[in-house]
Amino acid sequence: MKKYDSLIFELSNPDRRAFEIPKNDVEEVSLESFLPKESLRKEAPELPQVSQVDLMRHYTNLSNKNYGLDTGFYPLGSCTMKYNPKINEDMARLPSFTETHPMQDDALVQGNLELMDNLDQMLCEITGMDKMTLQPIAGSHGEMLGLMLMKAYHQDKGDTKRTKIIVPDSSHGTNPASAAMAGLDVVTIESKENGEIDLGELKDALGDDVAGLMLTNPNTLGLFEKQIQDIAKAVHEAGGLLYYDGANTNAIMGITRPGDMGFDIVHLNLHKTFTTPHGGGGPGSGPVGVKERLVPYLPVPFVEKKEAGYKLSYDSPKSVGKISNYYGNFGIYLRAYVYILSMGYNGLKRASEVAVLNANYLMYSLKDHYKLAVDRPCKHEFVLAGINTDIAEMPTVNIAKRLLDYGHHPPTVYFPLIVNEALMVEPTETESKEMLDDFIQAMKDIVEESKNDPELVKTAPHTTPVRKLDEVGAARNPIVRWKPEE
Amino acid sequence: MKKYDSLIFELSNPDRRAFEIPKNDVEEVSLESFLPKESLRKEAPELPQVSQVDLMRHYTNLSNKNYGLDTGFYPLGSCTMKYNPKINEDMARLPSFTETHPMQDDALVQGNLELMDNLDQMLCEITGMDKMTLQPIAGSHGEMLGLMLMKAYHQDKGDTKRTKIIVPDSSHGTNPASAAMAGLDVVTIESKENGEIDLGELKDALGDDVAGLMLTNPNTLGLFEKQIQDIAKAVHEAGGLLYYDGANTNAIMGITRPGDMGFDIVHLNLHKTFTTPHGGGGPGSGPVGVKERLVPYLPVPFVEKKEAGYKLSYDSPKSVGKISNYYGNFGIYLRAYVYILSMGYNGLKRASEVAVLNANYLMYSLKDHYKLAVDRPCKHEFVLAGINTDIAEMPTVNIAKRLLDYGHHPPTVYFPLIVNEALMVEPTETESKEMLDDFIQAMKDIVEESKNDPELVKTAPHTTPVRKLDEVGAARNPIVRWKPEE
Amino acid sequence: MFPYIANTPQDEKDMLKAIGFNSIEEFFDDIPKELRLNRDLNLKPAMTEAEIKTHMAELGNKNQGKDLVNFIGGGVYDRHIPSVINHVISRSEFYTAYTPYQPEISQGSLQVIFEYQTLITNLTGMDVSNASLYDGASAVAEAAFMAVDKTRNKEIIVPDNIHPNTLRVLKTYLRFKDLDLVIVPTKEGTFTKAALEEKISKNTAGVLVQNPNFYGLVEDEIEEIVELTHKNKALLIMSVDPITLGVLKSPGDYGADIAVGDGQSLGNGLNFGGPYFGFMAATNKLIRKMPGRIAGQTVDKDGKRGFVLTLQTREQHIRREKATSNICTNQALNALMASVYMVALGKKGIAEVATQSAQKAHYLYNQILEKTNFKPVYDKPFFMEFGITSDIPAAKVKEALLKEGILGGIELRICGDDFKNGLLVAVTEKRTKKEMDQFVQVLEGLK
Amino acid sequence: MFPYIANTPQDEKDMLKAIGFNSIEEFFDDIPKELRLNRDLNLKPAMTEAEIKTHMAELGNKNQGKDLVNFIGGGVYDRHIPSVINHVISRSEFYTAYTPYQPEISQGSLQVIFEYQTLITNLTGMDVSNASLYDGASAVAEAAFMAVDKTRNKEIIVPDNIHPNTLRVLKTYLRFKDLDLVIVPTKEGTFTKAALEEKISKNTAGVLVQNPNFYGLVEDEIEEIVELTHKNKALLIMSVDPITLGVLKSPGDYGADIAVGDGQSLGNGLNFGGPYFGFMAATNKLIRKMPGRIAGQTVDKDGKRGFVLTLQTREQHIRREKATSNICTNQALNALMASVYMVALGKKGIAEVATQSAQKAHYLYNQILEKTNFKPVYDKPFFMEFGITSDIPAAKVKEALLKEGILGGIELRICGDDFKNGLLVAVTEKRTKKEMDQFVQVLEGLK
Ligand SMILES: Cc1ncc(COP(=O)(O)O)c(C=O)c1O
Ligand SMILES: Cc1ncc(COP(=O)(O)O)c(C=O)c1O
Repeated sequence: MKKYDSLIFELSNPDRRAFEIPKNDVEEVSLESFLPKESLRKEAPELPQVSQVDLMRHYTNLSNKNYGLDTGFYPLGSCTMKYNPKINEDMARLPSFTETHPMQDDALVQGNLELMDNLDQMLCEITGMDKMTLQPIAGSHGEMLGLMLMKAYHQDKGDTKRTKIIVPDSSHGTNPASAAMAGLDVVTIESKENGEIDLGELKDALGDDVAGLMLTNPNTLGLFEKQIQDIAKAVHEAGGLLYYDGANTNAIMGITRPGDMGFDIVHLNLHKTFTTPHGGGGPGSGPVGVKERLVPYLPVPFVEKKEAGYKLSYDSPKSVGKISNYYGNFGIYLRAYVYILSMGYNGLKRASEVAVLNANYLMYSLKDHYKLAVDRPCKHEFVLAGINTDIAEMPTVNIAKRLLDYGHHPPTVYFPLIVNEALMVEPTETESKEMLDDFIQAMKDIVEESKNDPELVKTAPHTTPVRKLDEVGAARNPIVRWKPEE
Repeated sequence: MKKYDSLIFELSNPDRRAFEIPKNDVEEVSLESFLPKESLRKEAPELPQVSQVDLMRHYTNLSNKNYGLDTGFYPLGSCTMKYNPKINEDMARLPSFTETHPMQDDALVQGNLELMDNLDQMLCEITGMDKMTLQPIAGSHGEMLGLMLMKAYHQDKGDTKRTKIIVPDSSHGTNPASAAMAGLDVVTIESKENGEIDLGELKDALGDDVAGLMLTNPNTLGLFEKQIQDIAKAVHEAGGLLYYDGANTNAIMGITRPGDMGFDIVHLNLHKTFTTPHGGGGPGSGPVGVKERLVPYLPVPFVEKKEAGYKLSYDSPKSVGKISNYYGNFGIYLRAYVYILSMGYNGLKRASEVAVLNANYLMYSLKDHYKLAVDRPCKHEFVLAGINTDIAEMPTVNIAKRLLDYGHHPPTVYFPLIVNEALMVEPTETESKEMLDDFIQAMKDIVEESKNDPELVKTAPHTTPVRKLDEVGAARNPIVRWKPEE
Repeated sequence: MFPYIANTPQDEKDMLKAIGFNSIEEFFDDIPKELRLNRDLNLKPAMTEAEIKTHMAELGNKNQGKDLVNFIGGGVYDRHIPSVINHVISRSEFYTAYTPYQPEISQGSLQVIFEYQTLITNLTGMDVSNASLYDGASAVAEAAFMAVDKTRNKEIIVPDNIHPNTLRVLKTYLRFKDLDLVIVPTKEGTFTKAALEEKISKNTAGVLVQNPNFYGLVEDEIEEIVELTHKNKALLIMSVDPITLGVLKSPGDYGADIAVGDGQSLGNGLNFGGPYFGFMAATNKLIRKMPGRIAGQTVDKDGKRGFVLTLQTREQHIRREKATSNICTNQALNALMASVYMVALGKKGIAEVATQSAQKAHYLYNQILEKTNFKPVYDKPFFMEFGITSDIPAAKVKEALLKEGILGGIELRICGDDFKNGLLVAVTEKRTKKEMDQFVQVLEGLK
Repeated sequence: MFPYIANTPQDEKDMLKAIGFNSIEEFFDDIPKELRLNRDLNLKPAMTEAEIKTHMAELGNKNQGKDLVNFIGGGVYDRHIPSVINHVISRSEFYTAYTPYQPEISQGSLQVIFEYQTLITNLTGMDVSNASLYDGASAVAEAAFMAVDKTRNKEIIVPDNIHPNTLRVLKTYLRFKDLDLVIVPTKEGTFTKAALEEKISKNTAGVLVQNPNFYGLVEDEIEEIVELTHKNKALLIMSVDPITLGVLKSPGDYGADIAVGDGQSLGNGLNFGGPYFGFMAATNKLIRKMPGRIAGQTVDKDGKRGFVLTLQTREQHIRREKATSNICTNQALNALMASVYMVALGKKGIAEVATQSAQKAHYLYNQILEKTNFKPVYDKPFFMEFGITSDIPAAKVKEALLKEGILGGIELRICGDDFKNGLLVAVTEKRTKKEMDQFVQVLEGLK
């Protein structure tokens, strides 16, 4: 409502304070008396000095320039932007959890450990895996760990030449990037037009140098890999392992399980399927589940249930070690735990069903106005190959920007890379029919506008706090911090 | 950012639920088995049924159409819109306070009672009174109670013909209205041009039928009643009492005290001077303090400190009784308590000083562009008598509406009634010089606009979620609830 | 120095210079020396957040309540509160706003009030609602004034089974306006037409019925009382627990003229007595007699729907001593909490809360009668609150319950010596079978 | 039925009909029968909010911590947290947003990142910062990869006095990329130029210094180490506790190439290990080697200042396996918490926090040495954390402290058998004299 364009540094004024700590109640000896003078800086770092009201107004006004799930529809494909329940936030702020230090003795954090153990079992049940680690801090972190486990497994078996990982070209960028982090060489295979694996291509790529295959199912186009059993068989027969990118779990909860499809390693994005909020870019949580034979390689520590209570154990000689400082994002997976309890077995299944219903409803309602990447029922998301060029011409980017004027967050654009002018739409189960209808109408209106008033669309957005931003200029001449004017 | 125009009723859809209670764990007997059928309604009341995400989005989007203190400058005269500290909110939500029932035994709420007793003493110290009651729920409620105390005092002294209360014409509307609630007849006296009492007029009005005088000091024009001692003397000599409307306490904390000026009864608006948030129209808290001789009439119960601990006592034969259900707005005055602790004696005084500095800075910076009601240093607020008509003509209402386009909340308009085209400006101490300068500039710009482009000003606001609203139409044909379309 | 004061000593200097003053002191020159406080206020110096947290934790720890099982009622109930409520009222655009005097930037608050009014009228079955009042007790007093104003009579009749605090507040309000309060004795706890007939007259301005009444009983002659009241040209004021309206007949169903009550039960916490809010709804013809704010629908310059405060000529800032009431600041944020509660529950949810409360209360009641020596205070249909009594003083009973972490209820001796050992027990949907069984067990153990 | 699922069975019917399907089941037809889960998931049925609150309270009550006095550090510190932080991050426009892919409606998140980057560079004295990384340990690993990438060498040198978990994480990351980790033994707890000289070579990609190191000691040969590292054409990575930079020389002051650390101390709670965030800042010439998001300033169509994600060609979604890192989702909200913290404290405040922490730590240290039989593990300059040792096993010492409500610290035996009875004690500005005196008293009482 209010225009607000200040940077916090521009508000700074010496002697202002937004917060004070209590006076020191011990003797104030000078730092030089116990620290070498050379170790001390000459002047305190330049942090802004503002009053508390200016601080609150600054961030309140900035928040008002942001669009969140609580603002409106957010059909960002692959990101599963579903409602973040408020009870999760309340539970995550209980001092009995927040005020525990990661280095406290196990006996003092039995509640935390029990929660971790319970969640491990729940996630195993949902995915059909045998054991989970909660240590990864995001999806990609889970991917990296999962691939490390894969590699560790082969190495442990003496199978050291398995350094390649097969990744379809439809995959998310984090998949190959995570493979690189785990020191694997990426072999990209072309997917079929519908995003499914080309079994022939796969078989050609398989060999005794292949560590495994990385996949998501439903695939990036929102379609179920019908040949998943054959794929699994082929990979396993070639001595490889199957890795499941869990970003698409919201399609299948209680319906089918990666573990049952033949996957050996799975990561989940709790900040997608399991409603932990995305925070404008994190924190997330990316637990990794494995089949029995991979359990020895899981990171330390893990929770053990003993007679005397729960215990964090580091006793695992084959473990890959650690990938993050403590036990992952405890405050985040706690929210996922609350969500799973809130939904129960019945609610989770219903969530997947309605997510799929909503996606199909959108897809079929839009199919005359936009090109479908594949005309076949989708799962929880689907991909449009841009506008229906029989009606009008308009690049996907402009359609997305014009949607902003209609009050909707646009779908994911230009991903997956295998579809031209892609618009990847994921409505999730938390949206109502009315909201979907409103979105459908907006999408259709934009097609009409593209025909009748293309300039209007091309110059969008018109109603946002800033107009279209110069991204090329930003990259060419990077200004990545504020500096006082000379 | 997003346009949003739905009423919650328009989102309703049977079978949707935003919240559920646990299943009944005792036998579900039918209500008819224990209640007469005639006492039961035929159908549950028509409350909307929405999903949780729709509920949150509805209120989030509505909030985005609101302007709060955390949004920007709010110089609403007489309302003391100062920053609402966040620690107050946190403390008010501590379960150890929120989860106490007003009918618990005193022994179980010793913390609450101690807080009430401490706050009583603090407010007495600040106002110079002898005893406070925290029972009034808002300022007007305090006024009503204060006048009841005044009346009870006279009646108890057998002085039953004192049924008149003198109220200056510059006073807030609640003053005469509260007098009516307390069964007193209002005698309005004209103030001098500067809002001060005309001692002659006052003396003429005084007599043995007068219960007292109701006043605020600094007065409604933000000026200190220099003759307050003479006024007090006159009223007291005539057998009347002096009532202090505490809305202007923010000018005088630690500087002077109503009790020392001769006032017998004081109410405070904790939701003004003491930073409890205004909530879009409450809850507030309006404690009333009195001098010793009025203590016997204070409402029951009051907190007593005994050997064995604090105790709520009802033992007060001359008490006026109760004016609200329990002990006032506990959760609100708790915030005021935290505020007073946060500021201390030194901070409260500094707050008043800076509030006065800020007001004078604004007033003198604007005096060439607007007419000053009185050209003399003000206290925490001041009144402009509209635009400087030597420069341009523009009704105050349009200036206020145009300020909205500049991102500022307008001052109070057309109050006090004794000033034509009044704009009553109260910046408070929590605003920075930069913010004041921004406001000054906007006010000056509007004068320029009024000269050069009066239409622009007259058709304001231009940038708000709705344009100027038809208030006359609303009153002529009141639609005060939503009804489904037939 | 002070986090809540923006301007620094340097700012002070610059500002004074700009307007031609030398010191802040000059602005206070007009305050006579004798009136200046020539010492510091006798308060502690400023405390930091950290120190305040410690102090408040210490104070809070002197209370007991948060881990106790609550069977205390008396108009204030321990219910399930949806987590969304706090998230909504924590939006600072709501809680840091003033009363919506500038509608163009206050559509949030105004629409909330408009929706609240609609929810309350739907709940109570009345035509119009205001934006909230202070609390349930003062709402009764305001309703009494409306009746007086409307009928030009001076007498308000109330039964003796209303909340004792409501009675206290009403007494105070009426006394200062020289109005008469007539108290009708009830029969076996309920208000009868016969009893009213003895008191009602052409001087009567209004008659109050509280349903369920303070003893938790469901009044069974309301229809007759309404009829008799109207026959005498008086207004019928009905005070209700809003939750019970999930299943009980509404004031509108009974033909009441004014419905009032305390809204605490609608998603507001216990908070040691406040803030809660009072609600008031009435028939169309009383709209201009109503106290408080009212929001109305209108259109803006471009014809777009919008909301404003309306019918303001009833109010103090325009009518001054002739206003319908002095109320200005009301309980807007609590009314918002209630709105969110009603929306979160919805039509089915509110019926469910009411039904479960009643069912659970009857479970406990039946268990007590079956297994213990306690007797009912009144053996009559009740909703979710009931009185029990025995040879043992209620204070002793409460003590025994407290040992097991239970807050047992309200000692009925506050209603008079007749109720010597009476204990008023409230059961909401939040109570579990286990908690109630433990309650019974403690009572069984008492000899 | 489910509060988080909007569409009802009726909606389902309408939607299916509109698109010409008969049942949701049809959308799942392509899943082979053998893969269908032909049973319910073995989870409990849905729980209501109320049941969840009870369950979570029960779990939480099995922890101890919230009322204990915390002297545990090891990179995670119990500090004063300004109340404004939670109010800011509770703005749902921040916490319910995705990564800001659509800048026109994400200026809030983007400006927050831009400001965060500025704050971190000001704090560390470096040129550029990214938008955050997972945590301090993985930030060290990412920095190691940067050094490898920049120098094309394969060896990372670290002293043995860094956080043992950082070492663990680094080992894992390096091992899978076939990179070499060389551990330099430290002398009396600190990293010396002489020790480095023995290991550094033309194969070295990067050298890590942690200051203060895990034992809390302030490293005193950093300048020499930086010089030596640069002479060998390797990069110097400095891992720092951000609070200490309120008074200690920054990585920029020392001429480090990359500064990393864990941001927990900047206004993030303890949270049993997470979420916290890792920060990373570097010199200008490393900007294109950086992992993670970076926000940059630009202008919109109308020339107005705005912010976007920039230099994205480094990132996985464009460069895939050639990206600088796989990181996608980072720790944005925690970085926002840190920003609010740094703004709330300001230049003076952060110096004060650092100073008080150090002063209080030295008070406790001196009291212990004076009054008890405990000896320092290292008798060298430290900042706010120090090791003490005695004849008594550290576990026993902790036990005695716990009896008085004190969490005593970290048993140093996790760093090796040399430290058998060592206890690492951290003191922040939050600790009071009273708490420390009690700590000392317990130690005095130990025989
Ligand atoms: C298909 C897919 N895989 C992996 C990821 C990576 O997850 P994260 O962002 O948590 O690292 C994402 C999300 O960005 C994704 O959509
Ligand atoms: C001067 C003055 N007196 C009294 C009041 C009444 O206070 P309240 O709104 O809390 O009833 C106000 C505020 O509206 C006021 O400004």
